[in-house]
Amino acid sequence: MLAALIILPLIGAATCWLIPFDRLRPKVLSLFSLAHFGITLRLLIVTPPESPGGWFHLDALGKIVLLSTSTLFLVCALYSIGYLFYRQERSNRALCMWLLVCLSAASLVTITHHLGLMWVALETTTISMAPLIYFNRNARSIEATWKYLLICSVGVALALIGLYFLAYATIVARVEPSLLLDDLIRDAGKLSSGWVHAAFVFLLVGFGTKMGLAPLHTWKPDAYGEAPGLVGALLSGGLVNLAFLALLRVYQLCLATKEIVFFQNALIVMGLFSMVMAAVFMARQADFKRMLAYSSVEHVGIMAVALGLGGKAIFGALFHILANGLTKGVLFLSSGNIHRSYNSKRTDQVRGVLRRLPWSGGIFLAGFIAITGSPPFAPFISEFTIISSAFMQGQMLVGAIFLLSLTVIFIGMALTVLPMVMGEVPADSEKTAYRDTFWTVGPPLALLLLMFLLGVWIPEPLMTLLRDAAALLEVPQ
Amino acid sequence: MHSALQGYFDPALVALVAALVIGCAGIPGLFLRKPGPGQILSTAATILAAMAGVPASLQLLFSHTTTTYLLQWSLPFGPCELVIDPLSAFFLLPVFIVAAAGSLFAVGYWPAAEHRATERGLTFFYGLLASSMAILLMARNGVFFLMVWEVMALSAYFLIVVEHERENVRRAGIVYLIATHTGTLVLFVYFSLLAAQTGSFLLPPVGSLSALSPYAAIMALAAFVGFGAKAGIMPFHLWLPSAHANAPSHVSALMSGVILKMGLYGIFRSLTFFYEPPLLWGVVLTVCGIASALLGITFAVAQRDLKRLLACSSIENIGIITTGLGVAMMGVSSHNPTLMYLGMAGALLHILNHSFFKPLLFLGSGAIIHAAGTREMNLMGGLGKGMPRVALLFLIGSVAICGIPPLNGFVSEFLLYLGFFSQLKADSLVYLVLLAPVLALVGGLALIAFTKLYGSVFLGTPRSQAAAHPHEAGWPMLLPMAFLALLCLLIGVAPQLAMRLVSPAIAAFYPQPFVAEIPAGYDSVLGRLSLAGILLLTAVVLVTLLWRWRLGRGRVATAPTWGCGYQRGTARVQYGATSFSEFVVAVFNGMVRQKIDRPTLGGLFPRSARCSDVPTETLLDRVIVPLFMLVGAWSAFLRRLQYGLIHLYMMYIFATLFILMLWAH
Amino acid sequence: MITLADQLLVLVLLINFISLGTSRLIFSIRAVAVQGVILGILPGLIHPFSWHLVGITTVIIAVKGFVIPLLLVRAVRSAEIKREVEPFLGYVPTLLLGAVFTALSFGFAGKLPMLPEHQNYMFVPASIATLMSGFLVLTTRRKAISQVIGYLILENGIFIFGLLLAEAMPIMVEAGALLDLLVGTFVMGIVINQISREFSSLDTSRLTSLKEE
Amino acid sequence: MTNSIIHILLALTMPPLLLGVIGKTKAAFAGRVGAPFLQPYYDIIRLLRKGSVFSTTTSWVFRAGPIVALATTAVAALLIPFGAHQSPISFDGDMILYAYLFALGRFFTMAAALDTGSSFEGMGSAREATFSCLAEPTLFFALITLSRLSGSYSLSGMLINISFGVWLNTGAALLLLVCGMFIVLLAENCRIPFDDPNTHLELTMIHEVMVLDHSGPALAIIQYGAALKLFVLGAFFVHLALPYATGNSLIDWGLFVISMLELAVVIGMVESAMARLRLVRVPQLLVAAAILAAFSTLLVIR
Repeated sequence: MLAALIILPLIGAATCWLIPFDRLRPKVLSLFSLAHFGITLRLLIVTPPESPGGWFHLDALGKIVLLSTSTLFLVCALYSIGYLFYRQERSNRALCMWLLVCLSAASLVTITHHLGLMWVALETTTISMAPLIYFNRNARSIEATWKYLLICSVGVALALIGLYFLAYATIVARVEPSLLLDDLIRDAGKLSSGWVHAAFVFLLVGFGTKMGLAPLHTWKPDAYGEAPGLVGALLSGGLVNLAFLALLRVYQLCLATKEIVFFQNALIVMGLFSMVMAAVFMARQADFKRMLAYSSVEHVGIMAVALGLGGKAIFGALFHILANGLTKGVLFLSSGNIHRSYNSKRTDQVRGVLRRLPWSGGIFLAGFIAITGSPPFAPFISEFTIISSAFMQGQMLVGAIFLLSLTVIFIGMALTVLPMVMGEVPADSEKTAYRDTFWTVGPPLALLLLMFLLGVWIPEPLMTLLRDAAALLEVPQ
Repeated sequence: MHSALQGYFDPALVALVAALVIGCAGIPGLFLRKPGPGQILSTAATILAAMAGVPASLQLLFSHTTTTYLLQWSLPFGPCELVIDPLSAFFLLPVFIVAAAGSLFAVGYWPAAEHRATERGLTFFYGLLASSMAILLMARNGVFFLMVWEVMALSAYFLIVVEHERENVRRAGIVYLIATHTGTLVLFVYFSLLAAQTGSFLLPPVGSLSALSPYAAIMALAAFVGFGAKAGIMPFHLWLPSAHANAPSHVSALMSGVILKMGLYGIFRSLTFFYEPPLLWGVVLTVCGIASALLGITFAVAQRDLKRLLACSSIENIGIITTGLGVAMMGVSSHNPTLMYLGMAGALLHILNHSFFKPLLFLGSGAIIHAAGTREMNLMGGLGKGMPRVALLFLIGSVAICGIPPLNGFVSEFLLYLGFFSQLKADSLVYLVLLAPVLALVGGLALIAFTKLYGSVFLGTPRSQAAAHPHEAGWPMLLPMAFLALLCLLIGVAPQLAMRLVSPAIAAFYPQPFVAEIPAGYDSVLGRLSLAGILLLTAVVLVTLLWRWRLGRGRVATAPTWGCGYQRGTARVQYGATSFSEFVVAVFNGMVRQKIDRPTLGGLFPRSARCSDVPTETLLDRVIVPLFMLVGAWSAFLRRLQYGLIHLYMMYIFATLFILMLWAH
Repeated sequence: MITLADQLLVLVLLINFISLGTSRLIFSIRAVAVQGVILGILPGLIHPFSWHLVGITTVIIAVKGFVIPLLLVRAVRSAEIKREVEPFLGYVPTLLLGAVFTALSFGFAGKLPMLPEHQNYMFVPASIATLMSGFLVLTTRRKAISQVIGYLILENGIFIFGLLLAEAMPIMVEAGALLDLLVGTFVMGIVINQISREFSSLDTSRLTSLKEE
Repeated sequence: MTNSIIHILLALTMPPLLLGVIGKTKAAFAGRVGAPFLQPYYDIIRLLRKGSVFSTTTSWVFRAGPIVALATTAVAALLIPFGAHQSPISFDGDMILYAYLFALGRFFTMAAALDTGSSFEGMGSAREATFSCLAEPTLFFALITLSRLSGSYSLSGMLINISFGVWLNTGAALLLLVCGMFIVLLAENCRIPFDDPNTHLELTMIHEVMVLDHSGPALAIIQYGAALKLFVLGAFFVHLALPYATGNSLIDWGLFVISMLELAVVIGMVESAMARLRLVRVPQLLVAAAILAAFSTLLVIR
């Protein structure tokens, strides 16, 4: 079962590579993503046994990330049917193939408990995304790709040396050298704090770079801005969560080694810094895709702060994995439609979207309302949980900075989004072939409805899943 | 009749169902292909629901019952209770009445046939807004409260921007949205702290929290800011005038008549949680309240836009209510039942009154705009001849809002005055009485504002072609206005009845038995008041009879107005809205600013020139917007960080690594 | 043996300084190639003989010593660039910084506990120093090529540390090393070619159109 | 009961006499014989016989103006105590009703003026609105002071309470109050120095210009209403300035009538002694009155 998660997408990638017809590939893509989604659901219901040696083990944390990633992939795959119909000028072979490779690697990240293997998988996702960012084949996209690749590779390399430190710590401590999470947690007490500290710092910076915590976020706006809408969705909704999962693993380790306080403080500081940075850069943002990128920076900041706060906020962080990831999907996919229709990302040219594209515009507007934490959408639940636990824990200052940056961000986004969607279409705006169709509007709409549903009603199984996951991250008294 | 109802079904359930029905009323219209039926359907449903909901809430009010339902939800914020107590029931009344009136008005004012594009959404969000307000009054779980609160705020936003092709509508919408969302974030803090105190998100029962705990002050402040931003109390009123002015009129009626009250409800409800509130709370409320009243009405006097004037006068009325509440809180903290009772009664009754005459006036303004095609009062005039019924109803509304006997506005202000004076004998809080002259000044200014409004709109001769041929509003527009006017007259002539409504709500604050016997004393006073009102009406009738009798004797001729010797007087030389208020605005210059441009006339035969006075929103234009600009410029400096140089980015990573290393070791 | 390994490590450090100090791209590419060869030899010196070891050694020497340099040299040739013109930071300051960081890394390594058998090697300081020099190159140079070189040096630093673990968890180390090589060579190589086709130069200071005004 | 009847009779019959007395006084000061004391009665009766002319631009609001104005003043007359006698209607807080009744009358008077569409009448109502709004606080400060002194919340209580004893105790406060209230009395009744009832230049008028278009019975009603207003406010003022009272009911009625006539004479003297103020000065004078009254309040409540 677990193996299927990895292998199936690879088969799909191979088929996409072999198929000669551009029209057919998106459907193949959707087919395999659908199968992957099915397997995911099956795995969520019947938990597979831990593999011998404990290399593969789908625990609650993995389940949450796997669920969000697989859902997002499915939606993006379906969207690609409609989207690529408007991008027939160039072959989509690379796109479909690398998407599936990325899916496979992503699943691997979620199910493995071997940090080394997880690192390899993460690196694979990084590489496999590079050609997708370069999909548009122009100067800007090559620049974006270059920055993305260089910065993320450096980050991942730092993560690697962090892992080496960890491994060496086990050797020094004369315990059985291993990078299996469970072994490490078992022997955590014996490891020498010097190496462990160094390891945590390098891992935080490494995975933080991949996740896009400020000031390591610098690749994000470029990559998100230049990549096609659905790639942006996958980057901000999928890969971010994978990196966050890696951080969660490190967090588990910290809990075991009792070095948690330093790690938590570091997380809070970097998280708040990310939110403030996002607030600064979102004000008067002239490019709505870049704005979304900064919003993604903001939300990884939120997740980091929540992780740092611990307690009830953990639940918020875990729920935010789903809420943020899927809402980002809504925003990026609809913004992709808007981009197609106006053939511009500049907010001074994109006006009156509700007039020209009632559906995409409405979805974009609703997504904006959702991502800024307004009920009745899912992000409200996670964000409110985090804020309230900040204040309940008496962390007034953290809560205050948190709320302040949320306010500024809301103002910034509102001043960008509302003029976009409202009003009349400027007379001189470019006429393009794009029209809202079922395949371009359906997927984001479905995600939006899902967000609304999760905002008012969390099904019991999901609730238990979240609780189990939170239990894994409890600070032991 | 209420006792008869009681036997059959549970009034609380009726109210709840009514609220839900109103919420769903707009949904069918979204799916119907033909534009008309959906609107009719939703209107019918809303009115029926209101007709069920009003008696239900009345019965809940009279029977002092508190009903609790437990909502099954799966969100991780503890149990979610829906509770209707007398306070909620009291606030439910305006929700049902105004919602029904507005939706009937919409049939004539925003007919689906003419507004195919917008009508569906408008109807839907209107219903959503009304029902969310009703549910809000029942919500007793902080998080659920917040969710309903935000649904209310957002649907109000979509109602405001329904005509978003117009620039100023968009601007009003953005300002409103930012204001309300900021307020909501402050409420996040409030409810979090509340939960931290009580240990659960359920709202605490009456008088269960100490007001002296270190967090209490922060909580009170957060509640005041968060709810005050919605109610439009003075420092937080910025969004209010433009939002109310630019929304469709029946929406403005609902917003001004009821949504503001939701903010006040939040403050009322929050104050019930604490026992022994410090005197300071009452003082703060009173000061902000009287300031809002005075400044709000001063702004209103200066306005030239019909609906802006009404919106500013909403600030004034909210201020009066807040003053009453503050006085009442002073009474609570100084253990002075009389003061508390009078303040609270005045505030609550004024809430009820304001939610009758303000919607009446806004609906009237809708009819006027329909007829004259503009909101600029300087272009109107003489509409009274074309639309006499609207003119009459509007006159009633204007007299009521000025707080003049024998209408309802006077009763609530009367109670407040009694409250101010009641401390004269006692030696504590005697300075409270100095509020009376200020309130009197406010009354005088209100008189100016509404004479100006009524005079420049309905009286005299038309000042523009647009206003030259007004048409009387249809019955769907007249009926709701007439109903509201009737309510105003009823409360004005029989204030004792109104007190029956108010007393149970007061009991929510101050559950001591005294609430039973204090009103008895004031009932007689109010009885005399109604007597005086009736006497006044009789006097009017008598004098009229005398006049008619003498008129019958002499001969009656008609002629043009005497021009005092000026033969070439045109409609343009009438005293317009701006010229009417120019004198008093000059007197109060500084409190209200105007962008005045006066032409300089040179030479023996100066060329034609224009002169204009435009009231400006001082705080918004001179303080807030520049502040944003400043922050933007400052952040522009930080934006250099993202300067596209990958080497810098590398350096950030390096630096982060380095700092963390130093921190770790 | 030990002394030899240490001397080689010293050589590695020297090469760091060379690549920090030189302005001619070809030269620094060659230097990095030599560094790669040395890293290939090192495992043979500290670990007992095994065919597995031979395999690793050959692969590493082949890739780090020959494949990558060839790729890079081709890129340089195709883009007709000889030398790194005005770097962001002059050569002398860069060298000084390199010296400082090397010293720092020795200090840092001193604070960390080691296995007795690794006690008298200078693996840790060398690896960290190399890492730092890699960072320095990345932050101070303009040309895309030199940034790839910087990345490679950084990788070498990591690899040196990996040697300590080579016997404990060989698979891990090899996987890491190979994956890095994959990134370092192929992907970046491809991208570099794309860049030189798109901009007809490898000057990354031209890649600054994406920024906040 | 008898007191109430006398009260109503006085209110019905006496007001125009005050106007007559004022006129006579002014005439005497000008060295003229002047019109007879009863002239105002003759005018009103004559007007009641005349026919009416209505402007074509007016609506029912115009006709309602004088009627409501008179009605409100009449009800106010029932609230105020004449002399040492309880007023027919008196309850806690009636002073507020008293104050707001005039507001109602003013609303309709101004509306009627605006209804004619004449620029002059609009101008007049604008001025009236501003001045009366500024006069409002003074009245309330007075009410506060009186209520504080008497401890009563009804006009009868607080006015009848004033006596020479009170003057001896709190003379300063009452003196300030008398000055303030006298200014308000003149302003509210449009006497010199605020307005000239019998000027003939519309540009300078305030109250008179608002009623330019009324004629016949309506004008009669207006004139009687104005007189009644003067009478009612005067009664209020007389309580402060000339608080004579003996125990005997009839004598007190006599004293009241006399003191009202004294008041009329004083007004006449002021009018003949002073000139009209420039319009821009009027608000300043009113604010000054408010300040005087405020001081008196502070004196008694501190």
